[in-house]
Amino acid sequence: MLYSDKVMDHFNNPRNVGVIEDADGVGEVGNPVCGDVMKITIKVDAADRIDDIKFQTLGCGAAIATSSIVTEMARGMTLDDAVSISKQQVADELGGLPPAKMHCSVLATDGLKVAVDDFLVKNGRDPIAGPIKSSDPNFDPHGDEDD
Amino acid sequence: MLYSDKVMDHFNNPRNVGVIEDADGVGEVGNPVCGDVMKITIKVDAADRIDDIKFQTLGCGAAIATSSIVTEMARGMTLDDAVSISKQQVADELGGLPPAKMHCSVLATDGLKVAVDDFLVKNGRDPIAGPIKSSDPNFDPHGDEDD
Amino acid sequence: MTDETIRTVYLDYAATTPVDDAVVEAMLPFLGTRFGNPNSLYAMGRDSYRALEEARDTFASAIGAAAPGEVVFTGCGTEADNAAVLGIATAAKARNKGAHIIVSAFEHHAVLEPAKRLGKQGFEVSIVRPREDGIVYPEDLAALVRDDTVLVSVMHGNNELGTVQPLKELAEVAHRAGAYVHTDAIQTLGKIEWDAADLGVDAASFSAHKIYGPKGVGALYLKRGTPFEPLLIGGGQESKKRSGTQNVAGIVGLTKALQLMIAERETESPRLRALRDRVIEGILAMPNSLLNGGRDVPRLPHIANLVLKGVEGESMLLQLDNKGIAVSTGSACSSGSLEPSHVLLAIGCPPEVAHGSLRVTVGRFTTEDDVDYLLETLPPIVERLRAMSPVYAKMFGSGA
Amino acid sequence: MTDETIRTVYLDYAATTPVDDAVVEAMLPFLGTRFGNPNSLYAMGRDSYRALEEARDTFASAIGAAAPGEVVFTGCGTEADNAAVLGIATAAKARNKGAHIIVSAFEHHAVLEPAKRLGKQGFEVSIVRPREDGIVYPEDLAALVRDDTVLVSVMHGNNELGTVQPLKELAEVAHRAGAYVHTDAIQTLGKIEWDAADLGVDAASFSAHKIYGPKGVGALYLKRGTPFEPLLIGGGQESKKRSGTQNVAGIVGLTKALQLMIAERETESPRLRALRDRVIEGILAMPNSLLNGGRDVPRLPHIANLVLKGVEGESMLLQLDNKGIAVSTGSACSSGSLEPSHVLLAIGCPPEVAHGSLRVTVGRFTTEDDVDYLLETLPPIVERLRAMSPVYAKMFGSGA
Ligand SMILES: Cc1ncc(COP(=O)(O)O)c(C=O)c1O
Ligand SMILES: Cc1ncc(COP(=O)(O)O)c(C=O)c1O
Repeated sequence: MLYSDKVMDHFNNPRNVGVIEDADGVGEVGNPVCGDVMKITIKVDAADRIDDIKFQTLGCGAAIATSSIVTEMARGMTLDDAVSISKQQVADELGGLPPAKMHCSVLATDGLKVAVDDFLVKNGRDPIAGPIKSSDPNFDPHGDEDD
Repeated sequence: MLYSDKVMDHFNNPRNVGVIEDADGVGEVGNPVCGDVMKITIKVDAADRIDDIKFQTLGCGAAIATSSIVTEMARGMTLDDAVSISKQQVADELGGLPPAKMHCSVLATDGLKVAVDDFLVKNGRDPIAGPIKSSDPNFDPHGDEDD
Repeated sequence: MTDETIRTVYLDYAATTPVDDAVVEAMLPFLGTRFGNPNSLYAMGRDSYRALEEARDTFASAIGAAAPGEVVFTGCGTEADNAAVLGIATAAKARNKGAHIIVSAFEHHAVLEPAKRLGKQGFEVSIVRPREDGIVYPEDLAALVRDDTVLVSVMHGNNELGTVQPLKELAEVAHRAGAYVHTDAIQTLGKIEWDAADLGVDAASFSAHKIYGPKGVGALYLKRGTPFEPLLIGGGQESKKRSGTQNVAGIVGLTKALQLMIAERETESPRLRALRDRVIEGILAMPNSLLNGGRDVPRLPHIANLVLKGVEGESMLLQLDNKGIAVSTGSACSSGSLEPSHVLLAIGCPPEVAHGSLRVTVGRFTTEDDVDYLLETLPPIVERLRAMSPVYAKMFGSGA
Repeated sequence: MTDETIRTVYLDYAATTPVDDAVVEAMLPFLGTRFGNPNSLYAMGRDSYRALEEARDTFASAIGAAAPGEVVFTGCGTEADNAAVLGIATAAKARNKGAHIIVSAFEHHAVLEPAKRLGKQGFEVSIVRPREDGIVYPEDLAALVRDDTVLVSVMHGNNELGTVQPLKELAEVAHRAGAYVHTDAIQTLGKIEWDAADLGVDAASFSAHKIYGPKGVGALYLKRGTPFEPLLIGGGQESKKRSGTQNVAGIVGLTKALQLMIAERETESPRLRALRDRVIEGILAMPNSLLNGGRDVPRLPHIANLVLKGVEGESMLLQLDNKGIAVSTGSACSSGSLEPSHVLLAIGCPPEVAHGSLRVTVGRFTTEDDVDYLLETLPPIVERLRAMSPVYAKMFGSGA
């Protein structure tokens, strides 16, 4: 199993690490029992665009790299575009992921979706991503490979 | 599988090869189908001792070596002693034989026994070795390993 | 970039070892002019045959076998494990001895998978659990053995924890029930004393590449009289116990490697223990760390397994790799499987803790400097990863 | 004495080959500094992993596989044969495809023994006989295939006779019946063209030590989608198809060896054919000799199998050995078994004739001089042995 150079770059130099203290939306997905937990905090501007985004991740190389790249991809996107980022897009953007690691990219996109919905719901609007299984603390991301 | 030096010596320089033309007794045992045929010819003196002995053998290294050593062992023996040479004695005399080759030493002692009985019967006396299975052309020496 | 570091510190000797120069030296003639097939009758074949049988003699007496014929050379440790578990159980069942086997929960997969396969083939499989200290207790085994138990397989030295099992006592328990005993001794061979007669086992597996020998060669000790159905079948080599043209160079290498291990053991063993303990002390001095397996149980000299709580093993491993340090982890992500190490789970380590395990294994070329470099390099990495975790502070307090 | 001859003429290249210097050269780094376990995540592991996967790529394209993942490296040719026959049949049966297999009568024991084992495990086993010319005819196979046939295993080039089977046609017959096709290509690889896609087989076995590579490494081609239950199980290496730490040095050696074979084939093949034919002509010029297998059927360039009637093969072999010549025989006595070569019996050679067989196989380092030395040395040996035989004159006339 080999990580691409781009995965290693994002793993070694993760972008946008941290927590936005006065975040507009927060998404936390995953479960320490599974070894992967990811938290995304976002600021949203008046035009429903992601203005700032940060992440924290407990997880393997792929989990950290996918978190990092998803924050780069999402920055400046509309909320609609952000929730439609697919796990395949994340993997492609990283120059591919080993098959056993594909589930990590789900976690990254899920975290973003939960953060967007959190913002929308807090502001009395309807969620657009819908319920995200991996935000349930009892959810096992590995059980759901073909998600 | 390794042959002892003594086996190789008897294989490379077999003693007493040939046929005694005016033999007193002839023993032929084995079967070309099995790959081993052995013929022993003997001259017997007035004191029932083996005076001269020669062999011909079609067979593997062990078959030739056991034939050769048996002629050396038997020369000068009384007929009674000659028929009681055991396959183990032959093998021991050669410094041992590989287990898969033990049946070859049976053939050598059998050939000798048949030759002795041939002499006795031709001279109107009772055979002392008794019927030898390997002198039957349909006998398979390999079927009789613990003989 | 990550592959070009200033310093390389290899601390994964339990995964594999460099081939000792003297071992390569011993192998080379058999990759050169002495290439005959040991099963051929002519001089070149006999030359290889003699080399093979000399290796077998040497190996057999080094492991305390009663006769050279009790040693069967194989293509790897896995093959030896598979052949023993499948071969003994199947042959014993065919002799109507029963169809129940017992394996420990923290066996290598090379034992667990054949046990599972037997389970599908009409065997009943019981699992004996090691306790939290990493030891399989004879009384726990005694509670499981039955009249129809044909095989007990418990590894000698565990490859992740380094804990050494009370094999002699376990074998006695199994033998009282009439069962045969196999042990995976792949991590043990050469590192601590290994005497088949004294341990009383019926079968044991070994692998060359764990003792500075080449990859792709192993050995199976099979006590005379142990029922056995061969795994590899064909030309009938190895006294019909393992067909396939023998890897003469590899077998000579394995044997040379074992001789070197034994020759150096008296001085090397305490040296490795000291290095290992230095690793353990150093890491235990870090916040929220713990040692896996009991501290005071019998242990192999070269294996230390610790947990850095709140860290995921693979990231830790890759960050250490960036600094030229090679170690191993029982995290799920490192293995391509989705579960953390079954060994750590077997001794009761919760998954969220097991993900943070770090196995450091020292060997012939490890120095104190190497260990100190690890102990300098590790803390900032762990801090950085914990700082990046959304849950560390919540779960374990600020820690550092 | 017998081991110290003036001249050594190795004419048993079908038994094993010397490792080419360039192959040893290619292997040495992996017995040296590049010792990482290819399954480890850190730089040293990745380095080995890359070497392993490069070897797989090279090997896969050299044999015409559709993808590198169709190549599984094994511990020997026997393991590849065993894994294919047992693994495909068992997996196909589990998918309810049937429980009938067909193997040819002159397969290597590494195929015949697993077929026998399947026979004991509820499979029905049919044997397709080669004809006297040493060829398995598609129509003879067609007469045996059935709806429930799951596997047909027919070797490509026979190791004793050198006859090459019409694999493409045989595979078509098998595939029409829905059976999978395995072929033992251990003697063929590198010697004649080998293209998996063109031949249309589903699985094929290879062994390094027949092509100037090291002993103890082989490969299994397994076409994507072919049902397969692995033989060696454990850590899940080789995409779960063959567990056990890979013999990286050996695998690199195997691949290098294959590359060399292919590079030289265009010039080497006619050279070997000429040497082989010189052997055949020379021996056929001797009284009471015959060639085994048809003269005009497709043949491997390196194998000549003849009979010297009225001579026992082992004695002939040992006498030649005294003169430094290494050859092989199908006599019963040479093998430790009690039957002469099952291959010769399969093509209808009577046992009393088969005992006198002589297999001469040429290779990279064989010269015309070597062959001439054999042809000078052999006649007096045969004469002497015939003269010593109690039955030669009777059975075959005075002959010489
Ligand atoms: C046709 C054939 N199949 C199988 C084998 C077995 O290969 P290995 O000795 O590498 O196990 C051989 C050679 O011994 C062979 O010639
Ligand atoms: C305890 C144990 N058993 C079995 C194996 C498998 O050995 P190999 O990789 O030689 O097949 C290993 C090492 O990988 C091991 O440490």
